[in-house]
Amino acid sequence: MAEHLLEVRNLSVEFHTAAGVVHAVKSISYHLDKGETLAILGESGSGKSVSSSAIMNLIDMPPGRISGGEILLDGRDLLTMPAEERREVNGRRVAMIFQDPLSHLNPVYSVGWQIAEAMTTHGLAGSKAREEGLRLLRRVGIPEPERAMRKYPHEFSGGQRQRVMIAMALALRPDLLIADEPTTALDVTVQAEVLKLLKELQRETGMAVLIITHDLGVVAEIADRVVVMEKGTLVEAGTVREIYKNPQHPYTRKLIAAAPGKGVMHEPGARAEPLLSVRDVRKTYGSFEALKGISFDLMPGETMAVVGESGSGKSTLARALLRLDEPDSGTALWKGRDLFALSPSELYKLRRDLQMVFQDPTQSLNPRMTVFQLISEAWVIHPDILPKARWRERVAELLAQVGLSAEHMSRYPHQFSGGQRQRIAIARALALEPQLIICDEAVSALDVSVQAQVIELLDKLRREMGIAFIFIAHDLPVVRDFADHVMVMQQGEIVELGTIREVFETPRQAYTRALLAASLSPDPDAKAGCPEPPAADAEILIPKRSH
Amino acid sequence: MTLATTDNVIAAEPSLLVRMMRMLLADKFALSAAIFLLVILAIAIIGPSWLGDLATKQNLRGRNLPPFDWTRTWVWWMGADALGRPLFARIIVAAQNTLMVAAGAVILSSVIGTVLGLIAGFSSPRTGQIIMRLADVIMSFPSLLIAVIVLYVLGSSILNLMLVLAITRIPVYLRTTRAEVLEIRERMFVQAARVMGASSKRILFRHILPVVLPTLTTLATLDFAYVMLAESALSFLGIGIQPPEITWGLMISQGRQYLTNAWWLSFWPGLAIILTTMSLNLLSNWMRIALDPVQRWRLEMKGGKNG
Amino acid sequence: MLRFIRQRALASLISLIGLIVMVFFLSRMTGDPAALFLPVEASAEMKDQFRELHGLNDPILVQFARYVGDVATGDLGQSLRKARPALDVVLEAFTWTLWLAIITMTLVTGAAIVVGSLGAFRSGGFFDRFSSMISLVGASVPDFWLAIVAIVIFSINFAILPTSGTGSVLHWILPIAVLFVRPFGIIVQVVRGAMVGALSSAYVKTARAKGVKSGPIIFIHALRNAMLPVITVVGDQAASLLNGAVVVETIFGFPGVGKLMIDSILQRDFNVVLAAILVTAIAIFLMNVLIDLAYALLDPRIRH
Amino acid sequence: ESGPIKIVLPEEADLLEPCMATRSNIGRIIMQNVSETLTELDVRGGKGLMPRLAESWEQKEDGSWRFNLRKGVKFSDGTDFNAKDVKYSFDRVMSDKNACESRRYFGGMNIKIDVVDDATIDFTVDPVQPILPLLLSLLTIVPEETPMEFVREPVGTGPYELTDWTPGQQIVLTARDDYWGEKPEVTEATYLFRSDPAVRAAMVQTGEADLSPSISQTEATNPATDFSYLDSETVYLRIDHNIEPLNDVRVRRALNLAIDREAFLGTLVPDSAVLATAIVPPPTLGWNPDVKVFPYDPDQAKKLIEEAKADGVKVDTPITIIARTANFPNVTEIMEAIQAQLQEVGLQVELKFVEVAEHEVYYSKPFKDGRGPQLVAAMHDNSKGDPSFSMFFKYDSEGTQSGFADPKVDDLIARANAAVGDERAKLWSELIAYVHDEVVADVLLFHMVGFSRVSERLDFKPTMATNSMLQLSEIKIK
Ligand SMILES: Nc1ncnc2c1ncn2[C@@H]1O[C@H](COP(=O)(O)OP(=O)(O)OP(=O)(O)O)[C@@H](O)[C@H]1O
Ligand SMILES: Nc1ncnc2c1ncn2[C@@H]1O[C@H](COP(=O)(O)OP(=O)(O)OP(=O)(O)O)[C@@H](O)[C@H]1O
Ligand SMILES: [Mg+2]
Ligand SMILES: [Mg+2]
Repeated sequence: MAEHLLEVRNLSVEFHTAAGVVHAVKSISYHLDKGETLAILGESGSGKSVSSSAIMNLIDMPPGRISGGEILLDGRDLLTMPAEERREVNGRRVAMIFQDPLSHLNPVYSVGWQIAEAMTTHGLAGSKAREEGLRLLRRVGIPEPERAMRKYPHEFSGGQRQRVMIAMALALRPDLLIADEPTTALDVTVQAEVLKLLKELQRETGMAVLIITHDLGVVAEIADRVVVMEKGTLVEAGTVREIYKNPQHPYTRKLIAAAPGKGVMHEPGARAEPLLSVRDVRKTYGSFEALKGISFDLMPGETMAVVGESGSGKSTLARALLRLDEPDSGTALWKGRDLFALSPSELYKLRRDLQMVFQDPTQSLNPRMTVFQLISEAWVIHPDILPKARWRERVAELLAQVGLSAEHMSRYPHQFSGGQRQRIAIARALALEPQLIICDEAVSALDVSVQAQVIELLDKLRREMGIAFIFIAHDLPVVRDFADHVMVMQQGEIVELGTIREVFETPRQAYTRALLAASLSPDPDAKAGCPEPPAADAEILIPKRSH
Repeated sequence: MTLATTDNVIAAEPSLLVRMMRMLLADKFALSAAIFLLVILAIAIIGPSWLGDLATKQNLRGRNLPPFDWTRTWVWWMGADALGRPLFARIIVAAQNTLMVAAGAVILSSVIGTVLGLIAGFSSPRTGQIIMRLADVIMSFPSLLIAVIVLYVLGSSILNLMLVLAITRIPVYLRTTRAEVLEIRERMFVQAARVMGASSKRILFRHILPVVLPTLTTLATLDFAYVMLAESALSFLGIGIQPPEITWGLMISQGRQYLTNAWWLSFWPGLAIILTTMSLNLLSNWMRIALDPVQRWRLEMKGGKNG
Repeated sequence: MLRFIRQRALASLISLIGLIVMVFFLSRMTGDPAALFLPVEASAEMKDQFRELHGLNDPILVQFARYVGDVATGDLGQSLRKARPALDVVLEAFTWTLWLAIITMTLVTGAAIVVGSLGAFRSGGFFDRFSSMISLVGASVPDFWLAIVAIVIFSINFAILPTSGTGSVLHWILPIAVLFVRPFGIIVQVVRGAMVGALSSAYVKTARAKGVKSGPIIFIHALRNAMLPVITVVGDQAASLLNGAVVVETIFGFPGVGKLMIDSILQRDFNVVLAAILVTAIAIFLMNVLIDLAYALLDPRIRH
Repeated sequence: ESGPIKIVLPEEADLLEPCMATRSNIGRIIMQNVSETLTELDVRGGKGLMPRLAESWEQKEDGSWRFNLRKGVKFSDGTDFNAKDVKYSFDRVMSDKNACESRRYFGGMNIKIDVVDDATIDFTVDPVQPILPLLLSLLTIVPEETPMEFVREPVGTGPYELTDWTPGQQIVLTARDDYWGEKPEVTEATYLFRSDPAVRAAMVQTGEADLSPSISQTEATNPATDFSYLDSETVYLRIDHNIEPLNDVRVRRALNLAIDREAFLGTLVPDSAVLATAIVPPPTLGWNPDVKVFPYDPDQAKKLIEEAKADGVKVDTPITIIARTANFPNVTEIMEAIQAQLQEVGLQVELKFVEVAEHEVYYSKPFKDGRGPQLVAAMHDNSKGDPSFSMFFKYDSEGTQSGFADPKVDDLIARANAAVGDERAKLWSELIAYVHDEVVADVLLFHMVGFSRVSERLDFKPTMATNSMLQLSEIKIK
C-alpha cells in the first residue's frame, strides 16, 4: 500500500467540562496525499477545528484528551513521537492557519517579527527570514508591506490579520498545510488571490492542503476531495464533484441545498425619514486615512450591506458609528440627534438601541463569563427589558434561535467552536432588542445550513420588529439574499451605493464588477467558465433550490 | 454580583458552593492551607480570652526556657521568652492583634489602591495623571516618616499602626491595577460591554477587575507577610505596637537580641508568619485556578478522580 | 514622546513640591530638635539659643519661606547634627544605596523571572511547588534574622566573607544576598501568576504550531505579555530599596540612605530628612517614568 | 610592641567637634586622643584629679583659681599651646554662634578669665566654684584660630590627629610625632561603626576589629576576651510627685518595696550590676554606703497602699510607666516585669514605650498639664566623680528632670555645691540618704554594667569611663 502523506485513523477527542465529558470528535478517519487538497466541510461545532488541532498537537491536554486513534505523517504516528521530534514537525512539515487570527497573533510583537520567527525557529538566518516575510506579505496582498512588517496585530483589519496568519503558515513551505477557515474574513477578490497563491505553492512544492471551510465556493475552487463532518463524526467522503452532484448523507444534502444566493432580492420601499443619517465621516490612524468621508442614509427596518476590500475601513466605520473609536469628523444623525456629539451619559441611554456583532467573536466574549451571563448581561444593564424570572427561559430561546441549545448556557466561551462563539455574540446582540444591529462579518464563520437559519432569523426580526441592519460581509450571495442596499467600499471610500438590484445587476464601478466576478460558485463545474459578464455571473452561481 | 446567583447554573450542575468545595478538596495543599487559616482565625478570636493570663504570667527564673520539654504542659512546648512566659501561649494570644493589623492594613490598602488604580486607568488622562503622581508621592515618602508623623501626631494604637501601614502600601496596588487596566480596556470584550451600554462602574468591576484580581490577590497575600514584618521593624524603633500588647512582629523584634543563644524566641513567631503567608498564598493560587474558567479543569479533573 | 516627557516632568515637579511642603510642615509637628540635640540637662536658655541659632524660633511660615528661598538657589541647608551641607550627606549615602538597589534588583528580577516562569510552565509540578515554597519563605522571613544567620555561617563558621562594612567586592555579597531574598520571593510569585495566564493564551498555540521551542515560548512569547504586573512590582520593590534598606544597612554597617534617614528622623534633623526625601523622590519619580515607558515599550496597545 | 588597631563602635560620630566631646559618641573618639583638657579625672586608680595640660592649679584666697599650664605643647596644626588658647576655648564654648554642649557645665556661674602670661591663667568664678578644676576636665582646648562655628576636623594637643574620615565608614586617628607626652603603643586607630551588638562581637572574633567597647550581655560568653565593667549608668524610675496618688510617700515607698530587684540580676540585668541607692554610682564623691536598698516586701507594700487608700488617696488611678525603646538592653522586658510586679501589689499600672524625642517631652520640664500619674524610666550617666552633675537636675525644685520640690533638698544641694573636701562629701551623703529614705524621690534600680570584647592581641581593661572616653594611650599591644 502506498503510504499517504497524512493518515488519520479512528481519531477520537474528548473534553472534560464541569458538566461532564464532551465528545468533540468521534473516531474519524481520512487521508491526504502529497499535492492533494482535502476539504473538511461540516456543521459549525462538528469537530473540524478540534480534529485538525490534534494533528498539530495543540489540544490542551488535559482538559482535552485524545481518547483513541492515530495520526500518521509519512507512516509515523505523531501521537507517540518524542517531543523534540514532534516539535520539529510543526511549522516545518505541517503548518496551520488558525480560524481566529486576532487571538492567535501575539499582541506585543510586530507582525514582521512573528512571521520571521516561523523561519528563524527552523534555522533560517534573521535577515533572510525578514526578506522572505516581506515577500509573503506582498503575496497575500497586504498594502505597504514594508510598513506592515513593523505594525502590531491590533493595527490590522480582520482580513489583513487572517492574511498575516496565512503568510506565517506558508513561510516554511510546509508539506502539509492545515487551513482552518482561511478566507472567512476575506473579500472575494482577495480570497481569489489567496486561493491562487495556495494553488501555486501546491504546484511548486507539492504541498498538501487540508482546508476547513463552510464556503462551498471555496471547496469547489480548490479542493480535490471532501469529507463532511457532523456532530463529531465523519458522515461522508468523496471527490468534490461526487459530493456536490450526488450527496448521500441527509446532512450533506441539507448543506448543499442551503447555499445562499437563491432568494428573491429585496426591493426597498419608499424612502422616508432616515433612522440613521451619516455624513462625511473621517477617521485617521496616524497618517493613515482609514475613512475618507463616508455618507449614507439608513431607513428603519432596512438592511445596508457593506462590502468591499479587506482593509477598506468597514470595521472602522462600524466602530466609529458606535463611538468605540472616536471619529475625526463628520456627523451621524440618529433620529435627528448627532451620535458623535452626544455626551457619555446621553450616549449611554442610546446604547441599547444600537448593537454590534464583532468581527472577532472570541475576543468579544468575556472569557470569565458563562454563556448565560454573557447574554443576560444585557438585562442586568437594562433591567426594564425583561424581569429576572424570565431570563433563563429567554436565554434558552435565543440560543435555540441561533442554533445552539440550552445546555450550552453554563459553558464558557473557550469551550466553543468559532462558529458557535459567533452565534453567542449574535444572541447577545438580539437580547437587547435594539433598533439597529451592526453585524461585522456576523455569519462568516457559520456553515451554510446554520447561516441560512441565522439569516432567516435576522430577516424575520427585521420584518416583525423593524430592526435595521448594517451588514458588513464579503459573502455576496448572503448579501444578495438579505440586504436592501449595498455599499461598496474601497480604501476608505464608498465607490458604489445603491439598491441590491442596482448593484448586482448593473454595477457601475470596475471594482464592483471585479468583486462580483471573483465570487465563487459552489458548483465545481462552474469554475471553468468563470470570467463571464458579472451580471450574468451572479445568476449563474445560483443553483436551483430543491424544495 | 447579581449574576453569580445559583440560578445561572443549570440543573445538571452542582451548585457553586459545592463545586468550590469539591475543587478545594481536589487540591490537598490548598485544603491544608484553608484548614490552617481557619485554625488561626479561631485562635485569633478566642486566643486572648482563653490564654491571656497564662501568656502574661512572668517567671524571671524560668526565662528563655528551651523548647521541646515534653514533660511540661503543651503551652511550654515552644519554650519560654525572656520573662519566662510560655511562647506557645503568647503566639496564640498575639494572633488577634497580628491578624487585625495585617488584615486591616492589607485590605485597606488593596481596596483603596485597586479602586484608585481602576479609576486612574479608565478615566480621563488628567484624572489619571493626578492619581498617579499622588502615588509617586506616597511611594517616595519613606514609610518610617509616615509612621513617626502619624504616631507622633495621633498617638500609637493598633488602628493608627494599621493606617500607617495601609497608606504606605497603596501605590503597589494602584500602579499594578492601572497598568493592567490600560491594556485590558483595549480588549474587545470590554468594548462589547460598552456597546451594550454597560456603565463604567460595571465595566471596571465586572469585566476588568476579574482579570486583574489574581495578580492583586497574589500581591495582597505577600503583603500580609510584609506588613507583619514591617510592624516588627516599627516596634523595634519605638513607633509601632509596644508591650504589653503583643503581636508576632513584636515577638520577633524582642527575640532579636537572643538570636544566637535562644533562637526560639524569634523563630516561632517567624514560623507563624511564614506559615500564614504560605497558606494564604496557596489559597490564592488555588483561587486563581478555581475562578478562571480556562484553568478550572485542573481542579475539576482531580476532583473527579478522587470523588 | 517629547510632549509626554515635558508633561510628566511638570506633573512630577508639582508633586515634588507638594511632597516637600508636606514633609516640611508635618515633620515640624513631631517635636523639637533642640531637646534632642542638647543633653537632657541643658538649660532652657541653651535650648532657646540653639533654636535661635538654627532659626527654629521664627514662625513656621517664615522658616518655610526661608527654606524655599534657599532651595531655589540650590541650597538644601545644613545638617543640624553634622554641621555640613545636608545635600552632601545625602548624596554620599545615596550613592551606596543606589548601587545596592541596582545590583540587587537586577539579580532579583533576572532570577525571579526565570524561576517564576519555569514554575508556571509546569505549574503544579515539583519544581513549581518547590520554588514556590522557597520563595514564600523568602518573602516572609525576617531580614535581620537572615542577616545574622548569614554572618554566623559565612563569616564566623566558614570565615570566607567579612561580617560587615565596605571596602572590597566581598563586602557586598552578604548585604546583597540578604536584600535579594524578599523581593525575589514576591516577584517569583507575581511572575508565576502572570505567566500561568499568558502561557494558556492562543498565541502560545500559534508559537507551538510554528515549532518554537519551549524556551522561546516561555521567555519570548509569554513573558513579554506577562511583564506588565511584573515590572510594576519590581518598581515597587526597587522603590523600597531606594528608600533605604534599613535593617541591612544597620547590621552590615552599610553607609546607605536608609539608616541616615531613620537617624535623621529620630533626631529631627529636618534638613537632612528633606534632602533625603528630595533625592530619593527624584530617583523614584525617574524610575516610574522609566517604568511607564517600559509599559509602552512592552505592550504596543498601551502606546498612545 | 606597637601597631595599628581597629575599634568598632555602636554609632558613628556625626561631628568631631571638641566642644561636643562630652557627648559620648564624639568623646569616645577624640577626648584625650585628639583634644586634651587641662585636668583629667583618674578613673583607673584612686588618684582623683590629675594634671594634663595644666601642670598644677591652686585656689586663691578670693576663691578664684589659677592654673599653670604645660609648656612646649604644640597643636597638631603646628601652633603652640598657651593660655590664650585656653581662654579662647572657653569663650568659644560659651559663644552663641554655636551649640556647644559643654556649656551646660558652666551654667549658673559667672566666669571671668584672665590670661596672666602664656603659661598662667586665672579663673574667677561667681559664686565660688569649688570643683572648677573638675569642671575643666570637661573643657577641651582648641587653638585660638578655630572658628566659632562647629568644625569637622578637630585640632588638638593630644597624642593623635585625625587623618581620615570617610563618613559612614571609618575614622582614622594617627599618632603624632610631636606629642608632648609619652608616645603611645597604638600607632593608628581605625574606628568602625556597627549598630548591631552581635556584629560588633563577631568582628572582634573574626579579627576584623580589635576592640568593641560595648557588646551585649548575651554575646559576652568568652572569658578570654569579654570583660564587664561598671559603666556609670544608673537606671531609675523618676516619680512625678505632683499627681495623686504618687504625691503620697506611702505609695512611693510601696512602689519601691514591690519591686524584686534581686530577681533581675543575672536574668534581665547582668549579674554584676549593682542595686542602686543613689542616682550616682559608688565611686562618686559622697556616695552613701549606709543607705540600704529597699527590700522586696510585697506584703508591706500592699499594707502601705491600703493605708493610703484608707486616708482617701486615690490609689486606683492607673499609673503610667513611660519608657524609651532601646534605651538600654532589655528595657522592654525589664519594664514589663516591673509592671507585673507593681500590679501584683494592687496598683494599676500601664506601660507606654515611646521614641527618644517623645521621651524627652515626658522626662524634662515643663511637664504637660492634665497628665496622669507617671513614672518615667530613664538612665542617667555620671562618671565624673561628683554628684553635682546629677543632683541639681534630678532633685532641685528648679532641676529640669526633678519630679518634686523640697526646700531641704534645695538647701542641701546649694550647700554641697559650695562646699569642698569632706564637708562636700558629707553633705552629698546626707542628701542621698534624705532623698532615698525620707522623700523616697524615685524608684532607683540598677547601676548598669557594660561588656566589651577585647582581642587577645591587646592589653586593655575597660573602665567606668569607657562609655564616654576611650584613651588610646591606655591600650597596650601584647
Ligand atoms: N475546551 C473545550 N471544552 C469543551 N468543549 C469543547 C472545547 N473545545 C471545543 N469543544 C467542543 O468541541 C466541539 C467541536 O469544536 P470545533 O472547534 O472542532 O468545531 P468546528 O467544527 O471547528 O466548528 P466551527 O465551524 O464553528 O469552527 C464543539 O461542539 C465545541 O463545543
Ligand atoms: N489601530 C489601528 N492602527 C493603525 N491602523 C489601523 C488600526 N485599525 C485599523 N487600521 C487600518 O485601517 C484600515 C481599515 O481597517 P478595518 O478594520 O476597518 O478594515 P475592514 O474593512 O474591516 O477589513 P476586513 O474586511 O479585513 O475586516 C486597515 O488598513 C487597517 O490596517
Ligand atoms: Mg472551527
Ligand atoms: Mg473588518
